[in-house]
Amino acid sequence: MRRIGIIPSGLLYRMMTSPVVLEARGLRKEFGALRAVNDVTLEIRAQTFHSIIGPNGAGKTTLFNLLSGTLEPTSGQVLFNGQDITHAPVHRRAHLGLGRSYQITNIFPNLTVLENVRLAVQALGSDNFKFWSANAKFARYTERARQVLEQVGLSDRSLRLARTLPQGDQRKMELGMILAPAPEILLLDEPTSGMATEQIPELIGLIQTIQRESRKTVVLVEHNMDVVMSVSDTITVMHQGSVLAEGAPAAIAANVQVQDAYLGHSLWHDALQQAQHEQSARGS
Amino acid sequence: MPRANRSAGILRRHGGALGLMIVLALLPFLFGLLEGASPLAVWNNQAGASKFYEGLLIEVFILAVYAISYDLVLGITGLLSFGHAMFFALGAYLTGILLKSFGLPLWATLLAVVGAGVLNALLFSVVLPRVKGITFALVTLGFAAVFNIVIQSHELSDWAGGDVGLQNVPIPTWLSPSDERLRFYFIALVFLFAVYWFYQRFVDSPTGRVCVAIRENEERARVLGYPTFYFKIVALTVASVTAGLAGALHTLYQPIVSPTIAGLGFTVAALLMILIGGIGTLTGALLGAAVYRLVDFFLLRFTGSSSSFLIGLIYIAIVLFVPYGIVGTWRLRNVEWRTVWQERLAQWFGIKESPQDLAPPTTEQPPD
Amino acid sequence: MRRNWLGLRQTVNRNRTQVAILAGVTLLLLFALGGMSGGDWVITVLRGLAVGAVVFLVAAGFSLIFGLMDVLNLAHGALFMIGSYVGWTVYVRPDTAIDVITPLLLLAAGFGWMPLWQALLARVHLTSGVRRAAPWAGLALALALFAFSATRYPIAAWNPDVYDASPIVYAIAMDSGQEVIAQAPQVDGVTAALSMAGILVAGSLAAASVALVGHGQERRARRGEMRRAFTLGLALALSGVAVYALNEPLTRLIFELNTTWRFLIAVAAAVASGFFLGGLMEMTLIRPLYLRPIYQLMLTLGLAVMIREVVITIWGRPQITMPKPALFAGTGTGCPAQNLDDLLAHQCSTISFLGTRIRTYNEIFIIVVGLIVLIAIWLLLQRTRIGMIIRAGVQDRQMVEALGINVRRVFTFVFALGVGLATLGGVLAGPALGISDDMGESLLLLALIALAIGGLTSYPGAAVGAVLVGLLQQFIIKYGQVGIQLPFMTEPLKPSPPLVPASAVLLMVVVLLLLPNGLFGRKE
Amino acid sequence: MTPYNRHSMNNLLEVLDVHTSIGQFHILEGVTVNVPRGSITALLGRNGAGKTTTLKTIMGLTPPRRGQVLFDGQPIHAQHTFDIAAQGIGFVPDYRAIFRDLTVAENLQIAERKAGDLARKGELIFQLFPDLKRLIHLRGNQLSGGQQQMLAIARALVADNQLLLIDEPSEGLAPIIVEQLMEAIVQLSAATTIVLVEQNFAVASQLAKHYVILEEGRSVRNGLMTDLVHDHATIQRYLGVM
Repeated sequence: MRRIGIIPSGLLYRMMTSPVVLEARGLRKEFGALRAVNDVTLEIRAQTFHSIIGPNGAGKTTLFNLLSGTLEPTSGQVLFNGQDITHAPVHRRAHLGLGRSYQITNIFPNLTVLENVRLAVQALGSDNFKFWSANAKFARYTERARQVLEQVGLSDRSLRLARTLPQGDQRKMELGMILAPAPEILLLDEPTSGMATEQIPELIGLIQTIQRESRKTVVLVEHNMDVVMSVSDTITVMHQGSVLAEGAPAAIAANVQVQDAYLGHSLWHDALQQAQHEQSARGS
Repeated sequence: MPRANRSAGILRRHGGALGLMIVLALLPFLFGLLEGASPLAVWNNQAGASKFYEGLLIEVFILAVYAISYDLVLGITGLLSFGHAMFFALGAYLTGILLKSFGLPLWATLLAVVGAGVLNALLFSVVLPRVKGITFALVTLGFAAVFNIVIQSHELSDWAGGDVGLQNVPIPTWLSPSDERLRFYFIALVFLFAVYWFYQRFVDSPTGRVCVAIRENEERARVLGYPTFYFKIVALTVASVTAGLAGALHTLYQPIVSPTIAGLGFTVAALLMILIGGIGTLTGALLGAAVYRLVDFFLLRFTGSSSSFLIGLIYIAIVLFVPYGIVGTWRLRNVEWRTVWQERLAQWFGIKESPQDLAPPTTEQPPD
Repeated sequence: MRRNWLGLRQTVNRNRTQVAILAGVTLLLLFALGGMSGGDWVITVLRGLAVGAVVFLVAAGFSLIFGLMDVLNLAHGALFMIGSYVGWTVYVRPDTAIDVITPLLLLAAGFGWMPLWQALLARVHLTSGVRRAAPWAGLALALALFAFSATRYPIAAWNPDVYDASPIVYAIAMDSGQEVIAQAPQVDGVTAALSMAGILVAGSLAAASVALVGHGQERRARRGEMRRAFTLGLALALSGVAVYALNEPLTRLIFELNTTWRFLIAVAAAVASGFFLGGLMEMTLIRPLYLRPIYQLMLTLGLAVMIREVVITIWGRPQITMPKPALFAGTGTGCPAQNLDDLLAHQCSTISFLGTRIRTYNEIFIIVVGLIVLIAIWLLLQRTRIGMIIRAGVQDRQMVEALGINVRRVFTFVFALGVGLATLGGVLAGPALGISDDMGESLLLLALIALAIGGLTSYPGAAVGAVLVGLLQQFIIKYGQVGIQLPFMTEPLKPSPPLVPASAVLLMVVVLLLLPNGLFGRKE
Repeated sequence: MTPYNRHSMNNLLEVLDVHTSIGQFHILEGVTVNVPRGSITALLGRNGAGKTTTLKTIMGLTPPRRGQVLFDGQPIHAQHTFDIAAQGIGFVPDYRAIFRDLTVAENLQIAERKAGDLARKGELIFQLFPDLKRLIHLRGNQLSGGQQQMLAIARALVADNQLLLIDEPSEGLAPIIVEQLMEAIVQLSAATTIVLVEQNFAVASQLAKHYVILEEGRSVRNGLMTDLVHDHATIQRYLGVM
């Protein structure tokens, strides 16, 4: 963190001192010759809003898969609250308090919305193997699912089959599925992809509210820079599998390297700068 | 919830099944009346058309239990197993061998069948973490093939009867399928409905829902925190035990056990039954079993030896033209209809849904 | 050289499990040498390879089909069996085979005109109800018409229900050097012509009904396609009539041939029938189901059941034999052959080697053919454009299509080729293993096991898997005879016959547990 | 005049109000794209907006449920993919789709539509991508990401294609490689019409003459790239780049 801009001191304090929840140490993943994630070391501090940005193919999703356990790293470690979970199976991580969403909508398409969320609640309960009791008996799961659906604004569609929902609502439902078991840390992989522009602030606002109110840690991969800049406490920029820079939003925005990586070669960068310049000239 | 209300709910939800059970219970007497035999004659197991159709229906009931257990594995949990016949055959052979060669009492035999069913399911589950999809199908096919070979082997022929099969299994007289067929009929009927009821409950329980979730999207279920492996074991165990008990009933009814029930063909029969009825629907498995057995019976009766050719033709036609099966096709319309109406009601009257009225967890589409 | 060596080491490192398993098998093979005499060992290896060759022929076709179009063709075993029976018919009863050609060609002519029917039907507007019902009505009518016409067409055949006229008797007669030509039922020219016309109409009707299934899908007719289809159908129909006219001279000609030549013709006929059946099956039954794998399974299973029934109806239930061709049947002076000269001079059925006898057909010829096919298909895959398309298509069908290549035609070709390989296996296995209605199922199981071991879509995997299965089986059989001396056991252990198929299955289970994608399978 | 009859000879490709579903999901819900001859048209939009599906729909890989695709004035939306491609459309998918087990030479040969295509086009291809000549005997899976991308584009050049559909050519590549690719695409656009899907707006804005913005499966804006570059509000709103 070379340059830290002006940030509220309380937040700075939290960023520097709050314990590390999730940590990646020298994480590497190779697919054949391709090194998708290359020696990534990352610390996610508790109750912060941590965004990961970078161009397509920078390895953000692979990193997510390593953190959530969908993929096993070629080398390196993943620690959760100091505990090594590099080789812990996916479902164990969920029980530890790790929830994740996917870039592509990943749901139970032929179940109802309520059932999708209810399954997410039930997962961490202790009634999974009660095969002799009717589902209806476990009203607390359904209650919690309804509560979550209310929170994400889907309570009026709870009985529709998930696949019949429009894309934006499916994303909301997914968010509900992650929120439902009240995990300690939420890994959100482009939760706004496929949503209409008007809906994005709403969803992001929702995530932010939840993060603040229930003191959760959020790790977000996102392309919409407006969103990233406004909500993040910390931003990590990835490029070609490695961490290019890390810091507070202001610092990242001012980082030349980051701009280069995001905009490609300087030729194109210059052109855009020029365009921006013209625009601001006209605006003023 | 008030008690009266609750029993009314049960009646509403299971009314169809109860009605069907009553109709089936009365059916032998109806057959008797059509033939001119009095209900008393039917009661006393006198020979006649009624007794004959009782036998046919007993076979249907046994097949229905077998089919529903396969539906749990393939249709509900989404495991493509090609060794399901082994579940059934193990129960059938074990019953025959224990009754005939070891002279065990019936209750002990059935207990052993249940135990063997659990072990059998565990055997199938051992490979689950390693192999998926078509490879799982091949491995299970392999297990069943080995069982089929071993059971027909010369070394075991003293017990299992080699490639002729097990003959003359001694059946307790109170259950004799020839002298006490009506009693047998009722036992099979009650067994079928007990299994059906259990399966409905199972699918509607937390465990069952997770099984459905595994079929829909196993990766997602795992990320949500379900150790999917154990749920698959549970589903396989339930299916294995029920199929094994169906096998036991088969032996008790037939008194002979032919090795064909251990072959791939018998697994395929289960697949056909649930495909005819509608995969993943439970009810469809029962319907499919009935269609399968009855079509087979009537074709054999009216067309003689070329019946299997015609059956093959009928299956190909079903595949091409009724892809979702009978219940599947019906339910496809029904769920949409229901969803539409629920939304309309909510819109007009502000009615909120109650948890019981959740749309059924089963799909309208085969998991392919 | 050094770089090469490094490359090898890398390959070994990357495929450690594969190498370990293959090394283990080789070691076991060598170890087996200690348990039996050298002659026994050689003959067992040869037998294993021969079984492997037959299994390979079935497995290779199955794997090509599965790899390219994701269709698990469970009728493959039944088609293998068809190869045997067709081969047997052409070989033992060429007169019947020639009689049957005419109706088949006429039937094919109707299907050859399929594009014409499609174009014709496209001009007719049909309500959805008619569109659904008409194919069935058409097929039923076609079937009835065919049954009516075909039974009136003169065919000299056997009768499986009468022992004296059953296939078994004809095979025995041929083996002992007699040729019994059954008399065709006497039919006047008018009836024959009428029945031929009826068959032609039935074929056309059936093809039109099938064409109706795809009715309503927009499809631009290609120029030239119509004319080609018309010419093809006409050629088929005319050659059908020609065969009818030349029936007697043809029959005489073929009976005068040496059995070796006849066997060659039988092989060609079996392969051709497989090719034709495969193509037909893909076009009519498999094509509508590419997106519904479970239903493909059910369909191919249904087909397998039907084929078996047809076979039982035509050839009867009992196992029938197929005499060996003259080239491999010599038993007289100079046999068993002691050296190569003897073998060539007397065309011996066996060779003397290390105190045992090796059967030339069963243990040499089949292996040689298997090797030739292995190399031929490998060359086809590696050196031709269609092979390139197949290899590319196995990886990414959609991209091949997006390059402007008509993948459907390639699909049809590969399906036909795969079934052709199976029928080749069938006709080759006939003289060695005998022919029965359950041979298809058991061979399909072996082929599936071989593929699971080798990797479902890998061509070398199919070969290695098949050989492993064959060797394992034969060694277990052999040890069942001579017994195996295990440590800590006083008596030699004799594995019992049921262990033979069971061992292959166990091998499969073990391999799949170690390598879920098989030895050469690619991780998906 | 209904939009369905609106055909201009200036447009090589016209996608008219196309709706596409994949399985049960409606992906495209009204996409209209006009591609003028002899220039690059960029499809822009956020992840999941339907850009890739639009290309696939043009290729017939995900046939449209509704709407029309006209190529050179002829409807192609009801045709098979291979027929569509054979009329002169080259496709470079976002996952590159190099045939792993085929050599570079074979990867190019397979794209021949008539014998001798490669011989005629070889010079052009190797001039654009000199690397490929050196790698000609390597197998697809031995190439790096950039080399694979070059091969994927080269493969689309072997046959005589009037139109190239290129999906995310810069994805996951080092800037220096991206630059090479861009140069090649600029050269190509002199003779061939190109539809480009590009996430990197800076890259797209430099290459393309026309743009179409997709959002939630609908085409929402189109026009000249020179205008878009100045329209910061639109860029911000639909593309979300800085």
